[in-house]
Amino acid sequence: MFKTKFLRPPGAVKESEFVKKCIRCGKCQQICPYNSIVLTSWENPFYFGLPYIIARKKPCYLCMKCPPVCPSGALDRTLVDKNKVKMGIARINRDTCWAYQGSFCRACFMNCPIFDKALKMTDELLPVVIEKYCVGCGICENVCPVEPSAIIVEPLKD
Amino acid sequence: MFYIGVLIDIEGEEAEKALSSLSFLKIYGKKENQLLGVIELKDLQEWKAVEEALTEIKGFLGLSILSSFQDNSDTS
Amino acid sequence: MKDFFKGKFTLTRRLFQIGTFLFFLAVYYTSHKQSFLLGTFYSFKLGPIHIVDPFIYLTYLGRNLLKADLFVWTVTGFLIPLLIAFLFGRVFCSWICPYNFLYEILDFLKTHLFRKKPLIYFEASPKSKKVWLALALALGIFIPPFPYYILMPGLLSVLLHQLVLHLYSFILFSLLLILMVLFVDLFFKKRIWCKFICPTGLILGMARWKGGLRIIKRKDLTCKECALCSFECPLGLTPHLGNHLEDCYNCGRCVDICKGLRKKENPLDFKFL
Amino acid sequence: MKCDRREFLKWSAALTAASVVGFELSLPENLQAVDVDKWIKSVCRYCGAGCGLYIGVKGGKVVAVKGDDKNWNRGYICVKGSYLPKILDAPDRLKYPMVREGGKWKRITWEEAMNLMVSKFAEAIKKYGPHSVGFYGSGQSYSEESYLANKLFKGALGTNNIDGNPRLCMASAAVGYVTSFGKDEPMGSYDDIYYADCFFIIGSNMSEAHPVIFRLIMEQKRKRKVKIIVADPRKTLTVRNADLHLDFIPGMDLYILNAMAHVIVKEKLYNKDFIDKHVVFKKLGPDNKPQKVNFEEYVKFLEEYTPELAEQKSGCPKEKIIQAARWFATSKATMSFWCMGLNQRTKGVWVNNLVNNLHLLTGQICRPGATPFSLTGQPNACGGIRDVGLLSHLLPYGRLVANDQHRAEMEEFWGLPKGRIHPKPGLTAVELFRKFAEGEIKCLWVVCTNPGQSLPNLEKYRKGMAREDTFLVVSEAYHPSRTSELADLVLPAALWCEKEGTYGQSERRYQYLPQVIKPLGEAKSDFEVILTFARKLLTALGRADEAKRLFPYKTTEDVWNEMRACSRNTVYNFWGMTRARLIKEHGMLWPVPTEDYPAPGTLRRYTAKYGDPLVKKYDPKAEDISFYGNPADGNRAVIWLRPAVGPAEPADKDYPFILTTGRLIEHWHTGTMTMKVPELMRAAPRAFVEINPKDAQKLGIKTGDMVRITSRRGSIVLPAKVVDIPRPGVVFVPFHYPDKLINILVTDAFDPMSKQPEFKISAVRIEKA
Repeated sequence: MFKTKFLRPPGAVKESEFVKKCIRCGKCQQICPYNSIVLTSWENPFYFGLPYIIARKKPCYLCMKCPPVCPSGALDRTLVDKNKVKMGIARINRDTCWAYQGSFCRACFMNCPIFDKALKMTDELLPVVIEKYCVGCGICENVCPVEPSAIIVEPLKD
Repeated sequence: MFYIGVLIDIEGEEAEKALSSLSFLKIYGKKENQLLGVIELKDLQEWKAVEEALTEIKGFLGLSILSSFQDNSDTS
Repeated sequence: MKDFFKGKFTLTRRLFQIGTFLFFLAVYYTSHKQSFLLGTFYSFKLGPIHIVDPFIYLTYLGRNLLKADLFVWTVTGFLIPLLIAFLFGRVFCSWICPYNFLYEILDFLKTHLFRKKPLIYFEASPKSKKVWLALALALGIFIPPFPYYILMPGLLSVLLHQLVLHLYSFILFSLLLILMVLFVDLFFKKRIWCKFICPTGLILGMARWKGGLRIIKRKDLTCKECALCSFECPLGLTPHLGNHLEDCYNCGRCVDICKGLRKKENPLDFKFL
Repeated sequence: MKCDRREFLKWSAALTAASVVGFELSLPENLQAVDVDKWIKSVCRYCGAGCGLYIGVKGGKVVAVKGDDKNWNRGYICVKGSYLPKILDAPDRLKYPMVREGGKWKRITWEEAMNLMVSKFAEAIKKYGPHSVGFYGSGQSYSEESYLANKLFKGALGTNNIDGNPRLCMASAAVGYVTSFGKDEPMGSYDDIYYADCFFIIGSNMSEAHPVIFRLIMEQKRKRKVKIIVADPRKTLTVRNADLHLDFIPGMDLYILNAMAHVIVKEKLYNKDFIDKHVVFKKLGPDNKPQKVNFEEYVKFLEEYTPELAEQKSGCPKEKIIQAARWFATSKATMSFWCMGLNQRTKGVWVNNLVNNLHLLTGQICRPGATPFSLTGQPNACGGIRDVGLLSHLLPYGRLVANDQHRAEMEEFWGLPKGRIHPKPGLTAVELFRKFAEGEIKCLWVVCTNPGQSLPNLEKYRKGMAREDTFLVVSEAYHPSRTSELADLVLPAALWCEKEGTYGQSERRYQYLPQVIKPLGEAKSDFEVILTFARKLLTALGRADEAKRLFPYKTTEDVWNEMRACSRNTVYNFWGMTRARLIKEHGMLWPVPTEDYPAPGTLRRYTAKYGDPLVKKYDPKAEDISFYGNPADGNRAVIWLRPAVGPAEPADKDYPFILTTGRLIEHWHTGTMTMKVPELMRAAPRAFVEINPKDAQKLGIKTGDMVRITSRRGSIVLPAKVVDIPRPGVVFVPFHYPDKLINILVTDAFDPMSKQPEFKISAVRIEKA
C-alpha cells in the first residue's frame, strides 16, 4: 500500500544503495531551480525524507545542479553531461496515446531534452522510446496531454 | 497474442460452414464468395498449424492478410 | 515575557537562536541562486565544506562501510562539530539547536500559563546513556530511516524549508512527529530528549574535553545555597551542588541568575582552559 | 466502453482489414468511443486542412469528437482537434455585450449595443463619408457571414475599406496564383497525394501546421517509393522524415528556386511541347508593366542563377539544389506544398510565382499527383475570404474591384445603382490599422480575429486601437483577448458548432457545419449580428428601401443560394452545391456546375481529361489542358522572370540573428480557444525561443535560461530552448502566447503586390537576460 518506486534525482546510485547512502539533507531540493524535487513522507514512512521527482507535476529539466551539492555520494557528484543521466525509462501506453489512437500528437517528441535521440517519431508518426538514450527525466510524462499520462517514466529497477 | 485481419476467398456453402467452425478464426463480414475474418494466434509459430487447418478445407481458395495487431500487454 | 531574555548570557543566546532561524530562512529563499550556503541540520554546506551531524555520519558509515563515499569535505565537515564540542561542550545544543529553542519557548509559556508544580526532570545514568547510544547507532545502521525520526534539529530545519516551498503533505507528517515528541518532552518526562534520547547530544557530550568551556562553582567564594540556579536550570540540574557537569550544555542561565542576586563574587562562572 | 482488451483488438484488426478492401463493417454499439446520443457530421474549427469530423452530443452538450472516416482525412484528426469539446464551455466565454465606460466594462443589452454601434457608424459616414468606416473580417467566420459583410460595405455603403486577416496569411498565394494562372485557388486536391511520386515541401512545417495532410504523405512514403524534398531553415519533424533537406538562410529561397530552374533548363529536363502549347513568358518591364518575352530570353535570364551562386547566397549546398531539381523534373508526378514560409514575405508573390514556374517548366501540372498546392492557414480563408472576395481589392468569385466590367456585373447582380462600388481598391490590413491609428478611419468592426496580437510591429497598432476618439467594435467568443481589451464595444459571438454555415478549406472543398447546440449566454451568430446591423445602419442612413431589398435573408441558406447564383457564370461555378447536397456529402470541391454533378466534385482543374467540366465551356477547342482562367494570354499559364532578391530586413552587424515566427501543433493562432484547454496548455505551456546549440554555446545559453531578444521595434524576454531545430543564425518563437507578444518585434514591411507583411524574417539581437 506504500509507494515503493521512486524517480530519483539525476546521478542517483542504485535504489538499494540510494536508500542507505542518502543522508536526506535536502540540499538537492534546495538547489533545484524548478522545485522539481519533493521529500517522501506519507507515501512511504520507511523512505521518510528521501528526495524524489513527481514527473507529472514537475519533471527534472536536467540542469545538473543537484549532483555537485550531494555530500554523501547518493548522487554522483562528477556527473555533468545530461546524456549520461539514467533515472528511468519512459514507456508509452498505446491504448491511450493519441498518436497510437489515430489522432496526431507529438508533445513528448518535441519536449524531449535528448531531442530526436531518446524519443523518435516513426514513419507512421508514432512516438517510440529508444531505451539506450532515454534518461528518464519525466519531461515527456509532464507534457503528455492525456490524463493520466500516456507515457510514464518507470524508475530503474536495481 | 496476435490478431491478423484476413480476407478469405472461398467457393461453395460448406467451405463457409467449415471455416466458421474453426476456433482460431472469427468471421466479421461476408460478400459473395469472400469472408472477412480475424485469426487469433498466441505466437507466430502457430501460423503453420493454422495454415494447414485452412488448406484442408474443401472450397478454400486462398487468403490475403490485410491487417495485424499485436497485444504485448501481458508480455512486457 | 521580559525574563525570557533576562541575563547577559541568556540574551546573547536568544539572539544566537533567533539569528540561526533567520539565517536558515535566508538560505532557503536564496538557495536557487547560490550554492555556497545550502542544507539543513542533517548536513549543511558552507562553501566547499559539508558540515554533517556526527550521528548521521556515523550511521552513514555503518550502513555503507566500504562503499561509503569518503568525500574529503564531508569528512572534515564531520570533524568540525566534534572539535567544537571538544572545546566548548554542548554549546550547539544550547545556543543553536532549533529544537531546544522551541522547547524553551514552550516551556516558558507552559510555566507562565499553568503555574503548576514543575514536573521532575528526566535523569539518566551515564552508563544507560552509553547503552542507548550504542543501540541508537545500531538501529541507525540497520534501519536507514531511524535517525530521521529521532533527530529533531534536522527535522525542524527540513520542515522550515518545506514551509517555504508550501509542500503541505511533508509539513503535516513532520509536524505530527514533532508535536508527539514535544508532548512527551514537555508533559511526560521533561527534557528526556535533550538529556537522553538525542544521540547527537550524547555524542557531543562525550566529545567534551574536561578542560574545555564549562561552568564551575568556585570554592573560594561562599555560596548561599539559595538553589535559585538549580531552579532556573533548563535541564533541571543542580549547579549549586556542583554535580551538573555531566549533562550541562553551557547555556549560562545559572551564571546569569547567580549574578543577578549578588552584584559581585558569585561562585558560579564560565571557565575555559 | 465495457469490452475487454482482446475484443477491442480483434475488432481493430477486423476494422483495419475492412477499410483496406472497402468492406462495410459498422462498429458494434459497445465499442463506441463514449456513450453519446448522436453523432453529427461537421468540420474541425482549426487549420486550413479542413478535417471532417463527427461531433458527439449527449444531453444538449458536446461531449466527444471523432474523425470522419468517409471524408478526405479518413478518420484522422490531430491532438488539438481531439480536444474541441473543451473550448465550448471554457471559463472566459463572453456571454453578453459589454461597452467600455471610463476604462471599466459595463454589461448592456443587445438593443443598446446595436443602437450605439449604428449611431457611431452612421454619424461617421454622414460626417466623413463612407470611407471613414472599416471592417476587418476573418478566415474563420463562415462564408455566408463574410459574403454579407462584403455586400454591406462594398455594395451598400460603397467603401472598399474592408479586409480580412487572410491578408496576413494567404494574400501572396492568391496573387501568386492569379499572376501565374489567371485565377486564384489551387488546381489540385489532396487526392493527388495518392498519385504523387515526389513531394516538394517548401516554407511549410506540415507536421505542426497541417498534421493530418502530413500523415497522408507519410502513409504514401510507407506504401510506395516516394521522394520527399523539404526546404526549410528549421529541421522540423517534417524535415526529419524527408529524403532531401534544403537548409538555407531565410529569405534566400528565390536564389534556390531560380537555380533549380537553371538546372532544369541546362539539363533539358523541361517539357518543351507543354511549354509551347500552354505557357507564355513574362517579365516586368522598366515601366513596371508586364512584358511578353520568349523562352530563349527566359533561358538567358536564368544563366546568372547557377547553383554555385545559389549556394554562395543561400548557404544551401549546390549538390542538394541540383539533386532537388532533378528529382522535381524527372519524377513521374511531383506535387509541391508551401505555406506561410513563402507567403509571409516581402517577395511573397514572386516566390509563389517561382514555384509555379517549376511546375509549368517541367509540365508537372494538371494530372494526378502533379500540382502546385498552396496550403491555407485558416479553415475558411479560401471559401470565405478569397472566393467571397472579402479583401479590399476583390469582388466575389474572381472579380476585381479595379475591373470596370466586374464592378458593373456585381452592381447589376446585387441590384445597386451604377457606380456604387468604388473603383479604387481599399485599405489592406496593415494600412487599415495604420489609418485607424492615425484617426482617418473612425469606426472599425473586427469579427472573429485577434489583430491585437497577430498584426506585425504590434506596439504601433495597439496604441492606435486604444485611441479614445475612434470606435472599435469586436465580435469575439472570448473576453478579454488582446484585441477585445482595447475595444470600446464587445459583442458575444457564437462559436463553431453553436452556429451553422460553410467552410471552404485548402483544396476548394466546401463543407457544411450544422448548428449542434444553443449559443452560450446571449451570444449570437455573426450572421444574425451583421444582418441586423446592416438593416439598422441603412435605415439610419435613410435608405430603408435598400435595406429591405439588399438584405431580405432569413436563414444562411438564402445567402448560400445567392452565393451559388453569384458564382454561376464564373470560374468558381458551384451552382450544383445546394445546401441539401452539402449536408449529405462529406464536402464538395468546386467547380460543381450542375446539381447532378457527382460528388465529391472536381478534383483537378484546367484539365478536361481528369475531370474539369469548365474546360469545354470556356475553351471548346482545347483537347485536354487549358488555363481558361487566363483568356488574356490565350488560356495559357505564365512563367514569370522573377529576379532573386533578399528579405526586407536581413541579418546585419548589430542584429545578427533572423527571427522567424510560426505555429505549434497544440495551439491555434492567438490561443484564445486552445489556451482554455488544460491538456493542450500542459503540452505547450509557455512561449520559448528555439536557439541552435552552436549559437547557444557561443552566447553561453542553456535550455531554460531567460534570453532577451531585441529588434528595431522592441524587445522581449523568453526562456531559451536549445535544440537542434533552427539552423545557426535563426531563432524561432511561436506567436500563440498573449503574455509574450512576439509580433511587437516583427517588421511590418509588406509585399508591394499582395500587401502581406514579412512575419517570417526580422533581424534581431540575442543576449542572456
